[in-house]
Amino acid sequence: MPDKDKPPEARPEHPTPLRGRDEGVPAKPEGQGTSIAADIGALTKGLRTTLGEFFSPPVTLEYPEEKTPRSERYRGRHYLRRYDNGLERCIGCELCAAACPVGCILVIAAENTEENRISPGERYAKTYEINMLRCIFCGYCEEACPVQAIVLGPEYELSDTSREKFIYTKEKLLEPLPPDVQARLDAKK
Amino acid sequence: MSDIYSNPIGHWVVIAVAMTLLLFVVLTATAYTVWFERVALGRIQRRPGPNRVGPFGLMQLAADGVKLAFKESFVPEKTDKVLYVAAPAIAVAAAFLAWAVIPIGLWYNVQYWIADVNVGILVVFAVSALNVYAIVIGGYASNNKYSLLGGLRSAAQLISYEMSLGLALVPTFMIVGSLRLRDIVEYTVHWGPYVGPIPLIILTPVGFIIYLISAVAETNRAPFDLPEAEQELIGGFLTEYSGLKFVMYYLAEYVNMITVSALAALLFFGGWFLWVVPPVFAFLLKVVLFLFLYIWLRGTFPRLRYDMLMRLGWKVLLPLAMLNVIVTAIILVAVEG
Amino acid sequence: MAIAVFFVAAALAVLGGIGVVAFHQPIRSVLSLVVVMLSLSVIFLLLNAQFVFAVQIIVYAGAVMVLFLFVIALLGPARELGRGRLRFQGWLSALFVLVLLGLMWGLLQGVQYRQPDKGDLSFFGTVQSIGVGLFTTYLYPFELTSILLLVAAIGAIYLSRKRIDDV
Amino acid sequence: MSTLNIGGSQLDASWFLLLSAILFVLGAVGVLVRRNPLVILISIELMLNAANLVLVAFSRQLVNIEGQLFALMSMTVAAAEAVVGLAILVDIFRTRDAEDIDDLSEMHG
Repeated sequence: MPDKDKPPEARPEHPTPLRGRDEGVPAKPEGQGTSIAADIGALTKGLRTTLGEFFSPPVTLEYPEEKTPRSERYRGRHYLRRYDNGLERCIGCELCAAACPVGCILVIAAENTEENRISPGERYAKTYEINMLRCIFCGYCEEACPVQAIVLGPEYELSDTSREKFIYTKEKLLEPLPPDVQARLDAKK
Repeated sequence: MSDIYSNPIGHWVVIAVAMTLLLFVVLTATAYTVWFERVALGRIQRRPGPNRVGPFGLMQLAADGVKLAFKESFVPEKTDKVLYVAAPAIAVAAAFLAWAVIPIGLWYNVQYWIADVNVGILVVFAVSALNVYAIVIGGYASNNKYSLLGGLRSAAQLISYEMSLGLALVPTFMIVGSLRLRDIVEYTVHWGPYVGPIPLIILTPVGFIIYLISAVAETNRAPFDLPEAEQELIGGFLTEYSGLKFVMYYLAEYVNMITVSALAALLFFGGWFLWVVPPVFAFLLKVVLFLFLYIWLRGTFPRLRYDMLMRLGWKVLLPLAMLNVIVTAIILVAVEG
Repeated sequence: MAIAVFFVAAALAVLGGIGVVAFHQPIRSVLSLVVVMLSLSVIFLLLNAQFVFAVQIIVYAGAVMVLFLFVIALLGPARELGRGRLRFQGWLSALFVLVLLGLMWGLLQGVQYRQPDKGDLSFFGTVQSIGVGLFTTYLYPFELTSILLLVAAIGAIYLSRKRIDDV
Repeated sequence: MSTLNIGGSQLDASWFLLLSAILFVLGAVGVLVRRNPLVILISIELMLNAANLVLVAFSRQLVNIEGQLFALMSMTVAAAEAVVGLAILVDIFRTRDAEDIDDLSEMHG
């Protein structure tokens, strides 16, 4: 049955109907309805509450100096990992680029040769770039990677001064991992 | 010390020095009132408040002032240029003029600085009445609907609350028998063995409460800050103002706050008398307590709706103030015969 | 000192008076009148009329003129059109001004001042003296003015009420 | 001529009267020349102010409080006049499309 044939009453109501004046306000309890004493009591209760808050310690963190601890699984900036012998893990399979929902990863693979061995596999990533302005930090690249070459680290303060600096190149991504992430990954092995 | 004032040349020297000094004192006090408000409001919301510039953020206002002073001083298109520039100046002038008659209890014999006129409190009212102009003209000259609405709202608010404010103080004048602020502070009672000044709040508690509410409304502070209600009027009459012109309005608001607190301390809490505390510190302490009350109220209560504001002013405070005058008069006649 | 204050205030008052007549926007006229009132209040202070000084600012400048401002803001910035249906009025008024000024000058030349009553200048013009005057000798006119104000308030409310039929 | 001793300096009473005369005449000119009813009301207020000045000046000259009392009364009258006058104005502007008082003349002759 087409929608227009429905009588207008049958349509679902607006989920939160707009409120008129004093509508939806909880009714005052009986007995202490409109007495001035109750109103003054309410006012002083408010003042007492705020005064109590005044003398309790602040709950805020002073951000640049103090930071909240990141979860173990926090997804911040990316790192490319190496094997213990110094070879790059990335084998240039481009699965990360394929998994990326926003297409921010660019991988150009090249063949490994005997003289120039960069990764243990057949190929390696000649170019590996991530556009951090596009990245949504979903972590699919990490899941897609067959050799656990790419991981997302805990850093989230990624601001910079020009758009070009947000194209993270391979050199930048190959920076050593923060020790705690390294330890976590080692423990998983 | 008192003969300084009677000597004609010394009189003018004292006045000239006092004016300059008072200007700086009030300016500094204003700056630290803003700091105090931000910190206290922060503490009420369980955050530290400004603490970056200088120790405890005490230099925050200097930083803010420099920032605002170096902003481009522009006048928007299609405004009434002359009035647009004049309005903030009126605000500041009106705010500072009141301090000409406020005795600040400097030391034991020097209780007033600039003027000790016998209609002191009326002068304060007269000058604060000029505040309306700053707001209405600022709103009108901005040529902006929100500014105009903010200006008109505030004009209505100020006029309605000025009446209650004035009437709330009448019982004090009737008891003391003088409008000179110094006489009111030095009002002496002979109660049995006790002879000396008392805080007049004991004699006029109702007047004090009416004064308190009206004063908050009169200075456009929360919960009566309808003229600038950000959520509905995008800043009211301040919408089109920026840079130094904005600073002037801001300054005027805080100077008015201090003025009203100082008046409350003088009229109801015995001004500079506080046990053995030196006068100027006693006075300062009382003013700071009132400023804290202001901030406390701002941190606690939500803004009133416009019709509530008008109802409170005209139907509750004004009749109450009149009743207070009549009852005080009856009691005075009964006591004094 | 007092003479300097008087002449500064008088000059401001006259300038303001000219402004009232000469400005084209009504809001400037209102503000010019406020300038006149403030200057006059200073002169009142010179004349030992402290209470009149305060009332002049609080009531006149602070309330009545704000009412004018209010109405101007409500009605919007109306500019006067220089239409000349009654152009001769300007010339007529110039003539009138000259005659009136001449008349007043003549009156001022021939003014004879009565000897003042005995009075204490330290008490004169204070709030107490005004109060004594208002509530003893002049109680009847005082009450009359209060009734006048009441009538005016009721009249104003009646005139500016919202009519149900023409909204 | 009579001089007033004000704050230690001598000031001729005629100065006050002259100032008042000038203000009064300016107000009268405003009433005659201007067409905006609002400005006419303002001019009337100016004339009332001028009259007040005379009252207060003579009150001081004669050291008699009556002048000041009368000035207060005239302020009350002025306030009442302004309130009613403005109410009438608002009413007129609301009901008719009038630019100035010339539009409000009902008689065409």
